Amino acid sequence: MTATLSPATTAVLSLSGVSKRFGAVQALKDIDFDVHAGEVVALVGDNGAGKSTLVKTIAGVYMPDEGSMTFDGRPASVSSPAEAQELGIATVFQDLALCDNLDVVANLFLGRELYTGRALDEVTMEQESWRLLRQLSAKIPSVRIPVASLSGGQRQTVAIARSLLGEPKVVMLDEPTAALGVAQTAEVLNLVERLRENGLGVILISHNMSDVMAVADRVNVLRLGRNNGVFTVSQTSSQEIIAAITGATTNAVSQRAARRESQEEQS
Amino acid sequence: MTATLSPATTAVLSLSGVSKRFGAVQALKDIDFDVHAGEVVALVGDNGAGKSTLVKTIAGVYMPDEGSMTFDGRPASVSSPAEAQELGIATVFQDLALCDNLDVVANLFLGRELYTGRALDEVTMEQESWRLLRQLSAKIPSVRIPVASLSGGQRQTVAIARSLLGEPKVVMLDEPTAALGVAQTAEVLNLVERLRENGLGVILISHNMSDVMAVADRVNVLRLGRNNGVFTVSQTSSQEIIAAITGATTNAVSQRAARRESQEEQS
Amino acid sequence: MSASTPTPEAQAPADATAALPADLQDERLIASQGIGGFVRVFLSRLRSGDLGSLPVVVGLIVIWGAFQMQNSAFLSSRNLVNLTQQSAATGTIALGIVLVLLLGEIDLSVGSISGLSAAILAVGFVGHGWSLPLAILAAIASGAVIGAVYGLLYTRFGVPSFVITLAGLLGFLGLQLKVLGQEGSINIPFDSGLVKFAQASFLSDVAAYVVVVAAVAVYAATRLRSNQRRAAAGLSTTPVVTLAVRAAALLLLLAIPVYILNRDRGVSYMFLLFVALVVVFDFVIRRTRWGRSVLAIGGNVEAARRAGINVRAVYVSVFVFCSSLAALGGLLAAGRLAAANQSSGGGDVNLNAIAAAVIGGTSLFGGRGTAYSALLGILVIQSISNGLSLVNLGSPERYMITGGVLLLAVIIDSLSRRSRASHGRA
Amino acid sequence: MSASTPTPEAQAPADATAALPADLQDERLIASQGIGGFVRVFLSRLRSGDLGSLPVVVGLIVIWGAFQMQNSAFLSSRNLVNLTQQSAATGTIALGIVLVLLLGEIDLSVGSISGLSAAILAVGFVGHGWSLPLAILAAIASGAVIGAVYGLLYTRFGVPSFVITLAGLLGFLGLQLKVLGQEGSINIPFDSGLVKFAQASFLSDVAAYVVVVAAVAVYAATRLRSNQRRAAAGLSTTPVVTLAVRAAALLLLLAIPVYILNRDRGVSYMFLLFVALVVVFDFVIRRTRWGRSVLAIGGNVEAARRAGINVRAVYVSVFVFCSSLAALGGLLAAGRLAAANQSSGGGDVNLNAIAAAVIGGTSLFGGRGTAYSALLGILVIQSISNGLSLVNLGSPERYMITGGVLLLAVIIDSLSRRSRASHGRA
Amino acid sequence: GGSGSSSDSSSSSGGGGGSAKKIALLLPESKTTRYETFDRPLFQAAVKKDCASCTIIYSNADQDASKQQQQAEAALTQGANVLVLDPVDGKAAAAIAASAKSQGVPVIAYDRFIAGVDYYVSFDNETVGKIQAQTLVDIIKKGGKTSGDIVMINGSPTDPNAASFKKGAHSVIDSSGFKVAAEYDTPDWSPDKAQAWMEGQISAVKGNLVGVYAANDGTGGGAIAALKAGGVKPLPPVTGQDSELAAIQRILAGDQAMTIYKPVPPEAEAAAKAAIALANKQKPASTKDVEGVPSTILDPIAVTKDTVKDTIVKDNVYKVADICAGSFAAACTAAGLS
Ligand SMILES: Nc1ncnc2c1ncn2[C@@H]1O[C@H](COP(=O)(O)OP(=O)(O)OP(=O)(O)O)[C@@H](O)[C@H]1O
Ligand SMILES: Nc1ncnc2c1ncn2[C@@H]1O[C@H](COP(=O)(O)OP(=O)(O)OP(=O)(O)O)[C@@H](O)[C@H]1O
Ligand SMILES: [Mg+2]
Ligand SMILES: [Mg+2]
Repeated sequence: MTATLSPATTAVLSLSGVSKRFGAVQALKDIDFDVHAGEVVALVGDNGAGKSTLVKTIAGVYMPDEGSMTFDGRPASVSSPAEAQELGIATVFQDLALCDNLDVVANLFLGRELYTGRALDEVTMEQESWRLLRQLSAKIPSVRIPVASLSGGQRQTVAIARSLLGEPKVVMLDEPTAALGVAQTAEVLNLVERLRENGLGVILISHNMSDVMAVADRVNVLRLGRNNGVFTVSQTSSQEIIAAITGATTNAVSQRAARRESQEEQS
Repeated sequence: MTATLSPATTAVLSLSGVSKRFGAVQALKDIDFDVHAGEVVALVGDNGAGKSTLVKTIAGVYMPDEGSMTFDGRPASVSSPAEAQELGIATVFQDLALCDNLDVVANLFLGRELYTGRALDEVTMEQESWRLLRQLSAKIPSVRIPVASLSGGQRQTVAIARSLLGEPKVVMLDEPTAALGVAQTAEVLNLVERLRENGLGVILISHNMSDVMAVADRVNVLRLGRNNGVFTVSQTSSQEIIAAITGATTNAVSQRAARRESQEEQS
Repeated sequence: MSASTPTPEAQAPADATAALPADLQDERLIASQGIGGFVRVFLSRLRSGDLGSLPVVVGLIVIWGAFQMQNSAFLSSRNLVNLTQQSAATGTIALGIVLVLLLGEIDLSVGSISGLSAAILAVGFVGHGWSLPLAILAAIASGAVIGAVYGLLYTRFGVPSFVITLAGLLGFLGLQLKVLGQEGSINIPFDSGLVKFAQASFLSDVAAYVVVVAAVAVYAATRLRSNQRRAAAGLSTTPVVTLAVRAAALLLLLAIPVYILNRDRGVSYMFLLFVALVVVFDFVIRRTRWGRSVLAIGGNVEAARRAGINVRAVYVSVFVFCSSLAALGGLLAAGRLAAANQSSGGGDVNLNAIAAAVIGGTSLFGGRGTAYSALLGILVIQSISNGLSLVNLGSPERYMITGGVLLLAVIIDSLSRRSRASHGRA
Repeated sequence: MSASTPTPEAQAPADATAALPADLQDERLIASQGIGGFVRVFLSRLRSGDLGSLPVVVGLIVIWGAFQMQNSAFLSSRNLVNLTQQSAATGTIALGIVLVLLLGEIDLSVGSISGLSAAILAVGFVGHGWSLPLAILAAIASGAVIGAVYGLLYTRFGVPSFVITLAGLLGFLGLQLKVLGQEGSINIPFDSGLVKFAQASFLSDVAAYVVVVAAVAVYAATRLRSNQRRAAAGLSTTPVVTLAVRAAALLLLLAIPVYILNRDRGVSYMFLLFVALVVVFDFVIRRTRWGRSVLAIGGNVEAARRAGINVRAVYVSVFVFCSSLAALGGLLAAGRLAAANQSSGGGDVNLNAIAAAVIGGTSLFGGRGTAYSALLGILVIQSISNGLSLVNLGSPERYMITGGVLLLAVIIDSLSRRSRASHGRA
Repeated sequence: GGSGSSSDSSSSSGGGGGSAKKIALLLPESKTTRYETFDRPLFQAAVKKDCASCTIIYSNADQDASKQQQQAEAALTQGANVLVLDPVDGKAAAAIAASAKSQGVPVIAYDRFIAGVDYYVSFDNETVGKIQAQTLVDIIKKGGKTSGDIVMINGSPTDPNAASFKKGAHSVIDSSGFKVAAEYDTPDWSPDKAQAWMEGQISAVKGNLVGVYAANDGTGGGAIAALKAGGVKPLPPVTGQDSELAAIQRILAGDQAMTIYKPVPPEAEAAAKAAIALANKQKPASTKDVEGVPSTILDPIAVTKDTVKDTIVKDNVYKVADICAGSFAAACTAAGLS
């Protein structure tokens, strides 16, 4: 396994003491987090642990209540997604954030359309869309239908393809493979590795431990809105990480595994 | 492994020759499909293969262009979700179909609210909600907040919990574990097994082969809107199924696996 | 770097949370038990802008203060009684609008329907000598029929309600003129029941206080009962002190206006009818399956359909309620004017009714709002119009100030909600 | 049962699809190449109800036929020229409404703004003796300023546009009365440029045909160029025959009306201006980044924000465009009437402008619609109104028939879309 | 009914020649009773009497100047030989008149003056205001008061004609010794609005109110409802205009002091005569010249309780049975109607 060691340089993105509260719910409390160039950091945690909230805070969708952020070594404060993009942060959100009324091409290039003269260059954009989608093994019959009529996995592929445009320094993928088929999932994992090779910092959120163990360098665990340990993949096992996620060494997962084993022994 | 053999009785739900077309896209073509009582049938296929379309056709969301359906041995034609529910078909849709403006309790009991006298029985409904959610290991801070403010996995848990209400004969789960954490996924798989033990027919859609192999009795593969083989889990391997899904024996998945193996050998 | 500490947080002891009610066990919840908790929750809601209708009330108070400074007659008992009288008819119409807005639809024709209903009543009662109950029934039934037609057109053909009701606005205005016929304007005798009800029927002082006390008692009893049941179900309860404070606040909130109104003619039956309708519809929206269905459809019609709700029936029933309430509002207006004429229901009745619902806090996009927004909204609108009629102003200034004050009232409201704007999901 | 055949479908040979253009390779796509394919696609769109604006056109034709049967003067050249003249002003306003509707917002104050703009022009030009260009500039600039204020109020305070523009409706009506002052009604001289432009300026017959031919030529050239580029990019192209058929259809669609209009006074400059605005805005909405942003915000404002679009700037610019177009519409109306008075922009201008946009097919909920809906919608509305003024009817009947015909036109439209209603997603 | 008697225009061909003349009657609004109820049927009857072959093109502009322009264009399209135009806005109607003239079609200004037309038949709007105010002042003085507050409920601020009524009324009241305590331009002539405003005035003006000037019967009715509900006793005199049936009933019942009766038959007849004459390229007879336009100016009449019998009943505007229906029977007997 090629566990690329995290470089000793300063982190490309680093958060410290970030808190975020929604009404009576403390979604994030004192979170520290960093990612280096050429590193894939997995952010894992139970449902509602605050992973997406953290991603959205970094992406400028939410303003944190407390805490600070540095980007490329300089203190940065992003108050809108546009600012985060300018810094070089590309994000695939868990809810995809697509415009259902627009077609695939329009969604892919939203906010960075190509021009010929005074009009949008629909031809080049369509050609480019096909290229990106093929690259992700997408099975989309037409790029000229509204994304509302795409299947769940097709929509997710479109959202991921968006992050391939532009030249980001950090890519955040919030459960990018949740709705993807096996082939598409493999392509996205390939993509993550390509991004790392190109020296980008990648933040990957996933509930799939084997995917996490396969591509991540480090794993950052959140639990009920708090940091709950950072693990280096090459020196840890999925059991350890699952224990940190659920907050217990015996849990539904281990119980289920145990039960199945005993059943198999009996049968 | 306890591969419950599909009973020789007639199927509780059976489709034949179902086709569905959207504009210029043939989403389903001549689909045959059946599920027996006490059986878990996995429906797998690539993104856009037509799985959700098939589920929605059964659930009365779409009317098929062609084809017939029998339920409990009798020909049935469902023209609305309400009719499907009356027959005894409960569905967890891939897009969850929750009302974002309503709170968790209201969403759980939508369409089958409990009453005391002339007013809704909010107390019993809330108590029952907590019970259902605990059962699924959900980590939801409050059931009195609009589901719009829940995390992706929390929303999915709510949608799944809905299907535990009422007394269905067939339960359809469209990628129920896509956004769930490891513990919640284990609980849902437990749930599927409980449903089978209670003699229900279960249709499970998933892209996760290990989950499919763990709980399904049969696997029905769709490819580009057509039937592409039915497999008995106890007599097949995931490689075989993946080959049927992608339509090729060498594919991104196998390539990726091969590459990683060779890398590990080298390192 | 690689030597990070993989120490999973020690699991919180199960007993620490087991003592808490089922709905307060999550450790991310910021505790809010007791009076202190109540105050803290309130402050946090204040900060986060989640204040329900409080800002509209603040806007209303600002408007009242400003007009009182202009003319001390504004807050006189007599004028406040007038204000209640002026609010009832359009308020009733606005209540119907709240219902359609909750569905995410609109009804532009409530003005015409109210005018038509007034015309039917006047022609039936005065022209044809029907009995008053029959005439009222006929008027409201015609409203209901119109609503049913709207509902059918909407559910059968999927025509946007904006266009259906725009057609209705024109069509029923025509019908109103037709029904009124030659005379055009018809007096409803001052000694008829309707006019008496709308102009000169007031609760006695004692009766008004009895109503107030009864309302507070019902409130307190309901909450206590709910507390009991929640405790039995292992859920959190509202502290009794908090309940007592709330009940006392409600008592004051009701008793003070009643006291002031009682110094003049008192609480009119017509206003009481309007308020009672608001209370009933509030209950229906919040605590019945039908109301829940309306909110669900307004939030996500496809989800509601997939939940097995009979979406068509709900649409039709809401349009029927809206049109019937509009017809009732038309009757109240006719009773108050003691006449039905060609301009009954015309002018800005439509816009005022819709604006009242929106200003009161009901969303135009469905799924969000309460019956009380009709009450609050119409009070804002009528206060402006009533206040300006006490100040001598030319028409241009009157229009400009009305617009300005309206904007101000809503900005106060929106300012306090601003922090909610940056909402996203999952 | 267990012996099911696990035979994965033989993989389609890669060469079979590689020959196809990149966007037609998916095997689920039902082929639609060539003329036959074109017809088949059309029929399938007909069945599935996805017909764009065709049903509105059918509704329009039905209305025209009906009125022609009532009075043969309806389709006379003279009356059709009148119809174009009557449509231009409100149509221009409706174009602005289309823009705000695309955002999912609304502007209720376009009537007042158009009235205010007319008042400013009249007072400036006639009262203060400004030059015509200066007066026009001042009037449109005031519209733009109003739009900017709306946009700022909306983006800063999050006040619903319904309420902001309701306040504007009242406020600017007041300002209009104030600006008109004592006189109230101000005539604009018949020999002034504006009145001449709005009443008596027509393209010569030849010029009109030149415009038609030029338009068709531009269309054909654009499509051919696009075909070339698509072919070069490996994408599917429209068969040249299909293009030729379409260009010929467009030629007929434009040349026949021009021929008919030319038999009377011809194509007026004012109508040409309106149509040109529609064409320009159609281009802007479909083919520029700004237009794409408007559609995106109307579809999902949060997604647009996350895509890095400057949402606030887009809101402000749309409100500015809408108000400026309303001001321009007010000028055209004033020019046509040769006067500005207290009722300029009043009456049903607001409702007609909004209804035109909606009837033309623009959704009230944002993200769906085209600039052409302003043109189609205003033609429907003005045809009804114009047609009815050729039939001797009392007001009640006229209102009722207007409502009925409106409803009918939209039902025709909706019927053909019905099958689309059962839409769901993933 | 009046609306049923319209002639069939679809049978007529587009041409304008021959003896079958087309006369267009363009009325301004439908929200007050008189136009649809009186002007239209009376005018039609008058035309039919003198010219059986003439057809009438009728339109009502619902208080919208540009709609009226459209209707005028429609009339010209249909080949009208003469326009009888009761303008929504007399000043702005100059454009309509001009375009008619440019096509050689003469225009009669009906009820409201339009500069530069061929003929003018009317009751003068300013005179109406003057008579309303004068009658009001006389009634108050008769009641023994020589000072006090009058409130004025004027017509719609967006109706140009309302300004004329207002001007006329002010010219009388301002010099009468009574004070105008407050005045209000009623949006859309809305009785509801008038009622709400009046209610406010009862609080604001208090005891000193001696009379209410209301510009028409609708707003007057609203004011009376407010005064009654507000318990003001005795009711101060309230004016009106239009002679709505409801107003006549109120006058008989003693709730309203007066209304304005414009004897429409002579006006309609004069207009019909002039229209037929102009259609046949003849010069109509005139009694007066207004700004160079040959005119027939008629006098509006104030109707009070005492004069109902001699005006409304005598001219057969309403049947006594209608006026005295239901609860108004007693008031009728008291006023000597039966
Ligand atoms: N806009 C919001 N308003 C209120 N509460 C919110 C909001 N967004 C998130 N929350 C709450 O914050 C907590 C964390 O949510 P978040 O979406 O970050 O979880 P997550 O770790 O991404 O979970 P999942 O794995 O299910 O996606 C949840 O309890 C959720 O209810
Ligand atoms: N409402 C619709 N309108 C048009 N096309 C649709 C619609 N719904 C589905 N489709 C098309 O039908 C095909 C099958 O979609 P479906 O959602 O059934 O796929 P799926 O197998 O569920 O995929 P996934 O694994 O991504 O969820 C897709 O190509 C999709 O674009
Ligand atoms: Mg998440
Ligand atoms: Mg799916």
